[in-house]
Amino acid sequence: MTSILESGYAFWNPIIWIIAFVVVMVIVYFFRRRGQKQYKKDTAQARIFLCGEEVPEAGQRHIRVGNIYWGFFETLKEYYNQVLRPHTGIINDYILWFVAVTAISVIVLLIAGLAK
Amino acid sequence: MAALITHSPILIIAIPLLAAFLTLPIGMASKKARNALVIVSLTFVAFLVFALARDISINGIHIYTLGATSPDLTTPTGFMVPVRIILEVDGMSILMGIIWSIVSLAAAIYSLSHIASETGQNRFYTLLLLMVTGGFGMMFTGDLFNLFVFLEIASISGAALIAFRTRSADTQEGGFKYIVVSAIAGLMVLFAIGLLYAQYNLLNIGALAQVIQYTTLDKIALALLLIAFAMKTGMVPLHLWFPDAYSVAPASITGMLVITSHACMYAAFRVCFTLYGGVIDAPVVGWILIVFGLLTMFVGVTMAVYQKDVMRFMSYHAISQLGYMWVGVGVGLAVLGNPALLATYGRDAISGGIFHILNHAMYKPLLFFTGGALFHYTGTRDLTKMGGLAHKMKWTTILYIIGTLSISGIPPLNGFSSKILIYESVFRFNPILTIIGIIVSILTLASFTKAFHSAFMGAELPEYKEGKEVPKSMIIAMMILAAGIVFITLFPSLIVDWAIHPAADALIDQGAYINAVTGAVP
Amino acid sequence: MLSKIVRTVTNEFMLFILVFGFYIIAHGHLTPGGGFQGGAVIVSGVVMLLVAFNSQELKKTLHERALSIMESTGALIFIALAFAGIGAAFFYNFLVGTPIFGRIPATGPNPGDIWTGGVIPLMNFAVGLKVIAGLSAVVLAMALFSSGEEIEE
Amino acid sequence: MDHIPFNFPFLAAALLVGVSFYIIIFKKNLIKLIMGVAILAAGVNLFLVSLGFRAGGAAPIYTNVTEGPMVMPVPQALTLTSIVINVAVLALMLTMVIHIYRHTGSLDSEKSRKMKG
Repeated sequence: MTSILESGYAFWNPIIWIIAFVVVMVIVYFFRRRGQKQYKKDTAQARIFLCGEEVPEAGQRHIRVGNIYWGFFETLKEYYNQVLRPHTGIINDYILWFVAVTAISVIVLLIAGLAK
Repeated sequence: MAALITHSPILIIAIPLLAAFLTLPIGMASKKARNALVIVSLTFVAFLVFALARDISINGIHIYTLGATSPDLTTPTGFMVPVRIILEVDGMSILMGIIWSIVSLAAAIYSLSHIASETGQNRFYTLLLLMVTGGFGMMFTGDLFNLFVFLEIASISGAALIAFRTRSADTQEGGFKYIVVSAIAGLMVLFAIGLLYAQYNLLNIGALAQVIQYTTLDKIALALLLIAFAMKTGMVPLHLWFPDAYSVAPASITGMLVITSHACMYAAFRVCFTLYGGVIDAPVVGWILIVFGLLTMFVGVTMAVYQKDVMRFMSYHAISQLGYMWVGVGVGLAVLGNPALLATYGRDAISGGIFHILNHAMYKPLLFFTGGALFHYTGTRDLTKMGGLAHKMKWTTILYIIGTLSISGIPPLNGFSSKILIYESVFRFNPILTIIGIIVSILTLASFTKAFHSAFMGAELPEYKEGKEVPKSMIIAMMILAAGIVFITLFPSLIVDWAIHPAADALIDQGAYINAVTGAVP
Repeated sequence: MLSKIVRTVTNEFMLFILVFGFYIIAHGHLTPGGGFQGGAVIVSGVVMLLVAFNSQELKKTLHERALSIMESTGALIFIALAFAGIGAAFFYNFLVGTPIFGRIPATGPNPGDIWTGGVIPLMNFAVGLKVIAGLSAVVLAMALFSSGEEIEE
Repeated sequence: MDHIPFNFPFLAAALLVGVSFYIIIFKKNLIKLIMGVAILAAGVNLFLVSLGFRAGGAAPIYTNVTEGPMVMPVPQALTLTSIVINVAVLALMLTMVIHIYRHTGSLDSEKSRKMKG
């Protein structure tokens, strides 16, 4: 078989996954078939129901990117403050990082060479 | 046909170069003829690459000497060492070549309509083909100085392409940052080449690898080469220029720039494994790669979650994915001196890293292209202004989902098959690496879900009611890459046996690379 | 635009600069020099013209389009010469031994023979053409930029 | 003490590289930054070309040369290629800086930036 990928512990076969995926889709389709079909289009039956309140416009309704994962960023505020600090957008700083990392690598390699 | 294959390494480099300078005169006469020239030349190059790949899988490393009486005459009569420019294509080079040929062809097709409304299209295609030349040159050359020259060709044309849309200030800023970083990295590479040349009077990688001593100067040269290439690749903390440059380029170019990053990564691997392979302090350099690789994965993905600009967001993901490759190959490098460990998991780790390059080269340009399609439709890169686009852009949505599932490593898709190779082999080296890898994978999925929701889901927004799906050529270009993803998904072990393991063995087996140059003495 | 004296002297000097540049290009395979160096010498003359006259004046004589075509031609000649040797290998010097630039000089010190070098002198000319056109376009474009004008195509 | 004059070019190259990195890192003016890159290129080129120097050597060209040692030709070829590449890089950088100045009205790398984070 050209699909079985042997790794150290086990094997990996996408075909099995695809078969499983197809089976799940068939089950989903079965449940979907059991739904109501008698509703009338373009009436109140097909409209969004929000506890009887007025439904906002499409632009108001959409959750924009800035509001997603608010809690995640709130929790990791400290981390983000730290990690955003080097991202200054100034080209001079970029080169400073390059010089620093090169210097560190040279020192590490030289010390590792001395240890032998 | 035999002659074509013999000369194919240089033809693959020279045909885009020839086409690059033909686009201007032909483009002045007819736009259609110019577009046809670009597509036909790149298709022919892709055909040559595949023919060469087949030849290499049968006959081993392919050598080509420029200017010699016969292409396999590496050392001229009367000389002790190779002095001519030598192209040396082995399993790793040709894998990179296959990637580059597919992505550059897709990018050229994508550009046909993505760039259609811009002025100066002749120059655009000239630069694009020059960039193709530079990339192939970096991948195929067996000569250090040539590596530098092709690196600069790719960098200069890349920078000009990033700044191609001169209307807005941010493109100029991105291009400027890219060219400054490239120029300094390139000069440091040249400095390191000078350090090596001063000691051994050689420039050929194979011949140099035979005599290299690992003196203090060699260590400095190694650090300079490694960090300069790592900066061009976008390794944290040298990644800061990466999103600035990649987010403002035309989307087709961003897709290609990802592969030039991979070419620089390939050059770094070539330096570590082939040039210094016999003498390198493997655990130390391996751990340097692993530590920076982990940092790259984690910082890249956390910064990506934070982004609100769709192209910046994808750029940070590109950085984060590059970390997987550094870690995979770094683990392989760390156990290079230990044949037992290398056989147990080292080779698998290197294979996983290289397989991830292949997979990343398929899904990341695809995602950048969908980002470009969003930009094409909405005229903005800002995710906060998008929403409900799935109603209008059905093809783009489907292709975006394929790319997202693939980059997040959701099981049936190809991203998973390379990640599982990395996870399992790296787990035996150090379990913490695998844990971080899985966390990064989860965050990747989370952030792509966020972008998917804010761009495609939701009700149809009034400002995007008008408008059509993006032009056909953009869809076709994305389809090519999606087809690549599906193929790798269905036949992972076929790919691994035919392309990835030969590439990993080509990196490990330094002797074969040296023999191919020095063994061919007449 | 500078004074009439400067302009006249510039015009006279331009001839000498051209001759010197072509000398360097033509003797690239014998003495220090070659396509890039000779081309750069000639472009220094163009810069001198740019200083003496202004960029608007010069734009009337040096057309962007012509320069582009000239640059492409130079590059194409270079690549075509490289391709022509592909019977043996790319960049193979197929003209050695033929009547065109084909003489083979003795190894060691010699007085120099212009009729040697095979494709190298021809490539020098191609590179020279490309450098003259390319660098002229660069300096001209920058001069036009800084005078606040957009260049088309 | 004999070898000191021959090390002098390397010291000069190191000085140029150091000065250029100082300029690139600490000068915020974009034109000065480009000058820094040019000086860095000059330093690397000086380093390369002085690698090939041999005491008392003539130029490595056979035309009308006197008998004796020659300097090494390969580093000179490398230097020349590097110079050509740097011409292209500098021209491109200057063009972009002109554009940046047109759009933002500033040459300061801090004030002219649009992208961060």
